[in-house]
Amino acid sequence: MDNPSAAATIKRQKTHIFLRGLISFFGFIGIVIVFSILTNGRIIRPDNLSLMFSQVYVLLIASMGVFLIMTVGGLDFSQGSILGLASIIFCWVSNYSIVLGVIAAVLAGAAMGAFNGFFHVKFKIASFIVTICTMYFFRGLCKYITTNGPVPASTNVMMLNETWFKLLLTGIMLLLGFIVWHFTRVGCDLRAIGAGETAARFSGSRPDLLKFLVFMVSGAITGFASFINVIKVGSITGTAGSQLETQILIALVLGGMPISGGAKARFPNIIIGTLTYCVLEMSLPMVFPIPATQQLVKGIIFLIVVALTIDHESLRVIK
Amino acid sequence: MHRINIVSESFLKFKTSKYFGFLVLVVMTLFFWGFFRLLSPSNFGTSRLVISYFQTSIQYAVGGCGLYFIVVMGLFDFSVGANIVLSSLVGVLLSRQFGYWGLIFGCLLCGTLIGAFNGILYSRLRIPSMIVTVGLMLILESVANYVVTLDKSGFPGKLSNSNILAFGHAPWNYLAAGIAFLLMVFLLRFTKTGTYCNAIGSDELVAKNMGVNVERYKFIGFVLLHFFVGIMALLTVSYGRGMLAVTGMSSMDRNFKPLMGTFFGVAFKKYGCPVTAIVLGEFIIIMIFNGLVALNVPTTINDFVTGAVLLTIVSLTNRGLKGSVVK
Amino acid sequence: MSDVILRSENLYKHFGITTAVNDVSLEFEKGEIHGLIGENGSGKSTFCSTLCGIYPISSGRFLLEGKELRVRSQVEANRHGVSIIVQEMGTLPGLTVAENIFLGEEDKFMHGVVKNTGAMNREAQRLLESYGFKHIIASKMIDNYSFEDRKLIEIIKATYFTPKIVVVDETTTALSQSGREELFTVMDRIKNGGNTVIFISHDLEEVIDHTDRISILRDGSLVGTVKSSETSADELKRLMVGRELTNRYYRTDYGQSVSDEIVLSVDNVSVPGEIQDISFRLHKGEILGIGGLSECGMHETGKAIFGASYGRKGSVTLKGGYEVKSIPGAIKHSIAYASKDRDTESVIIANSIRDNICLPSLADMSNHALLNNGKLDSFAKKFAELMSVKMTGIDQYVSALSGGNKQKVVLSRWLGKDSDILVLDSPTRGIDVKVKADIYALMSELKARGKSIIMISEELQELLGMSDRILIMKDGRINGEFIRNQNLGEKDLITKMV
Amino acid sequence: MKKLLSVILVLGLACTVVFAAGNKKPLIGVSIWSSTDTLGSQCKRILDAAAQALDVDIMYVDQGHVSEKVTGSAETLAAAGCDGMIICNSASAEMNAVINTCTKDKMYVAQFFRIIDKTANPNEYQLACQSPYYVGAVHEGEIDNGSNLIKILAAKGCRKIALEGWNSGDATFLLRWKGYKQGVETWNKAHPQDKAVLLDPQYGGTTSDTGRSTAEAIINANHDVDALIVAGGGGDTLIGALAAIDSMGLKGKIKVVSTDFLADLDQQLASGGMAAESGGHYADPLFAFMLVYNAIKGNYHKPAGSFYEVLFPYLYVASSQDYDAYAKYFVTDLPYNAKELSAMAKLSEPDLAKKAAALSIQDVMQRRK
Repeated sequence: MDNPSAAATIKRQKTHIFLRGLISFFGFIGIVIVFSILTNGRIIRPDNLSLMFSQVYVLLIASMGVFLIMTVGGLDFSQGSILGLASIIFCWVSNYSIVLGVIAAVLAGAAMGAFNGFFHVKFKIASFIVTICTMYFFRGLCKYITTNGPVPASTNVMMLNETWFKLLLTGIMLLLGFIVWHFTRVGCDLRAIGAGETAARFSGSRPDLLKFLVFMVSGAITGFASFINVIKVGSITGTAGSQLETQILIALVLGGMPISGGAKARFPNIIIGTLTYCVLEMSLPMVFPIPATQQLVKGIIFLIVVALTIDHESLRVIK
Repeated sequence: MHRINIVSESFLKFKTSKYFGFLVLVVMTLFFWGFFRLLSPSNFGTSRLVISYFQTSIQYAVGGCGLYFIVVMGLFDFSVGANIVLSSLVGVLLSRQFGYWGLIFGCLLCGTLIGAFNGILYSRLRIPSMIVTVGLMLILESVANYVVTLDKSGFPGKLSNSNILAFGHAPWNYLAAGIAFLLMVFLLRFTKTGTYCNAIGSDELVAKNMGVNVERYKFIGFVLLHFFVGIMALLTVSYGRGMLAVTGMSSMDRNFKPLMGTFFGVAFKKYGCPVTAIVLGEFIIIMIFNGLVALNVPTTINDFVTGAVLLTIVSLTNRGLKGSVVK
Repeated sequence: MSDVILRSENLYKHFGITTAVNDVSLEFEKGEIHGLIGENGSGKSTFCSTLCGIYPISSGRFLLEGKELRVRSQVEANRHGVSIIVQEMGTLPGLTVAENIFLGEEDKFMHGVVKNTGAMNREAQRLLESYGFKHIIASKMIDNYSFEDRKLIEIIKATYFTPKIVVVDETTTALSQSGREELFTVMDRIKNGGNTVIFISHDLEEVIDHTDRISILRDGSLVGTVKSSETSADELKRLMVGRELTNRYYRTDYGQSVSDEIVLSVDNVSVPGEIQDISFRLHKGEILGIGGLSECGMHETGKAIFGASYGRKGSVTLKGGYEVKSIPGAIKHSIAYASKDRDTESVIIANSIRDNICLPSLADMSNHALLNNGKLDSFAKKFAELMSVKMTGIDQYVSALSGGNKQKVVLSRWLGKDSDILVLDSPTRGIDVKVKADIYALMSELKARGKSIIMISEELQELLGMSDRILIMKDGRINGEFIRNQNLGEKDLITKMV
Repeated sequence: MKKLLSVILVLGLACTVVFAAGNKKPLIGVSIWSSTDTLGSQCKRILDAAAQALDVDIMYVDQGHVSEKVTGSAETLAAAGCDGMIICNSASAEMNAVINTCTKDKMYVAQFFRIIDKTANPNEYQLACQSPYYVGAVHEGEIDNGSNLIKILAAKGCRKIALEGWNSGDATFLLRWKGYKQGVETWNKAHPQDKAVLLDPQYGGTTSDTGRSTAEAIINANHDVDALIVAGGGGDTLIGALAAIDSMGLKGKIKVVSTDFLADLDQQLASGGMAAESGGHYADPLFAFMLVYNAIKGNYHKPAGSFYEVLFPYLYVASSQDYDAYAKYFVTDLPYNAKELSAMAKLSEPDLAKKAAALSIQDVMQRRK
């Protein structure tokens, strides 16, 4: 209706959406400023940036996959295990050829993701239940394989441990992700499914198929991330990638990603989120010498950022 | 023809009764028992061993009961593991002065208080439970590390004094767990809480319209969850004779063992025997673990098998309907 | 026995611009069963919803035993002795039968915090048996019982506390014959207990047989009240209809022939439990109306044509010989569908107008799978403005729009897709007169452009006013067919509907 | 509520300014699996003492032996502007990235509890030799330690020996495991008529409850074991294992040896809960710390094409008397007091190595006389 009150609400909504787009960004800036002061500007010293980045790569790439899953309203707790297992497979194959290794890792990741997707879509089991099961499933394999010692990668892999190289790969992945998200119908479809699955179905998108694919793709992406992970680590133990899923969750939420997914999912959520997380990871130890304190502050900051940035409109029923 | 009808009729009647669910559970338990028993008759599943498996499993079952309240409402809580650690350490700390009373009330009280805290934060901040509890998990974990430093006994966080270990073995651990299970049954059957939690779970808005105070019962859900977690902490710390304060989210692993039991419980909800399902579910999982060791399979494969079994059971029981929207 | 228990005084209920209940003043007497009839959208359900606090009253008031009754929720209504049995499901799965019956009313079994479940189950069982539903066991999970049994349980939930007023809102449609008998005995018992039943139904015979008095509503206003013993189905039908057709915004052309080119043929389509063996043809440039009562299966028919229903049998074939099996297929071959349930099945509430309009056309607008967002914006803008959607911009969320504008978004989506066959389910439901007019105009224009439209509607004059041909459905089957002409009246349709 | 939280944040950050106060002291980072578990907290204790004695700032990063966190910790410390770091990595291959980070950021590094295996990881070894910033490694003779424990057990008449590790594939565990196997071999060579068997390891994690359930599983599966080796895991695993044996009423029947000292070891030894213990190695990081400290001070110039290697002795405790002494000088007190620590800092590398090798309960007794 065109009565003033409605118009007013519309206005409010518009400005609100606009602000929400930025608020997590402000959060990021705020945290950077606060910690540059607390660390006497150490964290923003140029030579520290490369160090900072080298922790971003894996998280950033893996987050892209989970971002897609969360957009359709799902969750994935098997990411860490997928990373571990894919890394192992990469290590094995890398002894023949690194390129083949990357391909194998991506395929393996895709397979594991497809496994999740299959159970989620075919049997209609909540994604977080499925992925908690598969988290154990994959982690078990991972530990079993490494029983008699870490799985080493081919030694030339370590040669690739160059900032520019990792930066390049991450950049490419980001660019690809951005293009797919913004310049294909995928972004539109996924947001629609997240916002209202039935309506999306009646508008011609295929929720089941897309959900399955999303899980598969995110697996593949994590598979690719495992390549960079191995570049940095060199050999894989049974614990490789533990808690990655939680880090991703925290990072994305910090980036302003609505946990219920839907139309408010924005690509920058990934970047802002992971950067915020890594800034915290890097600077907290500088400020607080004791790990316990570091974590306490991390927790408090996390809650505050979420409390300030969370968007209640989109959640009628808060689960 | 007619007789067949009667038979199928009565079978249907039976199929919907709670005894059916109970039967299925027992059969499943027997199946896994028999499976490993056959493979390694010498060193698996004798009565003595079964008892010891059961002893191990009850602590997780208690936690599973607690999680049931939250999970059935469609919420989740990641701070369970961290709370186990913190409550245990508080219990140990108090036990230095007040012996058993300190231990018991330390665990239970601390647990419950944290539950209330979670509940308040959840309903006040109106943040999805999954997120808010991740934040709390980080905080509780680190607080636990401070609590340890308060313990000047020289055995920080350890129940070194051998005359305070009663809850680590029969009969006291059975007693504590038994009380927890009975309490659970009581809550589900003989209070509004159980009913309302289920109602909220199946349709929050309808429940609201029927006059259920949703916010209030979500809060109660959190408190109950962490009260049970307190009991679990008591059992766990006595079982392991000490607790280790951790950092870096490693307490997360503690969330999942109880959760498995909860999955069983939710799966058998429609047969009206969730508690039995939780207890036997955890028992099955521990049995698998022991069975693998008995077969001299490295325990590293254990997670793999557990995951597979869980997935099978969940996909057999928790399926959604065609066209239903599942996130 | 003629002392009034409930009275409504000059009751109004507006939804936006539409007036659902228009100055209704009614009296209900103690110990009577009072029928409430009227065609779809005549406001009888809305009237009862305001009584039970499901909707707030716009103006006017209810007097219960002389005291003003203003309730905000069903629970409150129950407390005042007013209860309702609704059309759709009102029980919660995952709870036992007893828990469902006493949900929100446990207090009578509480000793402090302790709930005497035994007593509760026994009480529930006693009720079940006193109502004669012996086959239902109180302690069992409600999940184990059929839709019909759950309805019976609802009846108990609504009546066990001997309320003064019980509203039975189109419950019978969900029940089999035996179920109906059960319901009627319950109603009689309530009546004999000196309390009142308000009985809403489309089955006129049923209403005449089981009520003392019948009030007829039309377009939200009261037509009159008659004694059941002194009336007949035909008289009631006359009263229900007999409106001067306000057809200034309907089509005025008559007797012009429709091309006999068949664009869509539906053959023996069935959906388990919904529709049986539906067959018809749709011609080029034809507006085919499908009417009937809400539960007659016409809505499912629309879904079935669109390839959206599960477990569909039979075939839906297009001119080119393409068989519609899935929604994407249907859309690809230019079938459009606007659902009756607009908010969950048509528009994505929590999404922008832009995305909502572009979604079906994305495939067309992307070259080599690449989208040009500028193009999307202009596309969305173009059709939103073509339909003159009231919005601040295409980034606005649909949730902020009025029903009419939501429907406009849906239509502009399909205009953008330029579909040849439009399946419009209740296109003007809950929409104000002005937008209605726009939509009718659009339909005529589309027809002129040779598009074919299937209009599924519960509003008879809309069917009469717009369609070249009308199919009337009843109990999941096609029960009659009418060709457009002036002297075709609502009465003719209703005879086939009920 | 939000306001309240914000207040908390402000307070939290306010108190940080105290820490944040700029400083010119040398800063040494510690990358450790956990600074809070039994062994880890002991390490932290002695390192803090050393830092205080030498007026050095020290900071900790817990990496939980998760490979990517291990390599990450080096970067975090470098970013924090550490002049040097000591690290306990989980797999040798990680050192590649770590050393590169250190070289790039001119941060000295030394390993504790660990050394790069020349044969298994030649490249990392080479890298370590070449890098001017990789000072060296302090480690125990894990293999000898392993075979020693077996010797003790076998001597006590144990013939079926179960093995409980913590995480699969951990570098240290693999070495110790190798040691146990060697020990068994040598014994069986010597006594072909009554051979001893070593079961495959099961993994009990690093917490006491998992430790107990795993131990119970092992014993349930093999009721004829007469010895259990708890290879390590920081102490809690051992506590759990002992609890298991105790609750099964097998105390004393199953001999337990381990490489983690317990706070209540004396009772355990007295009551027969424990057969023998090697340990006391929590002072190991101290020497790594000294290496790095001197490297920063410029006192040490690492041998070209190689690096310092300090072999740290295990202390063996087999009786409660031994332990009382240990408790006196290692638990309630530290093996080195401030004076000795600052003196130690002035030693040359070879003397430092000697000092390390000399550490024993008796050694401390003499010094305390």
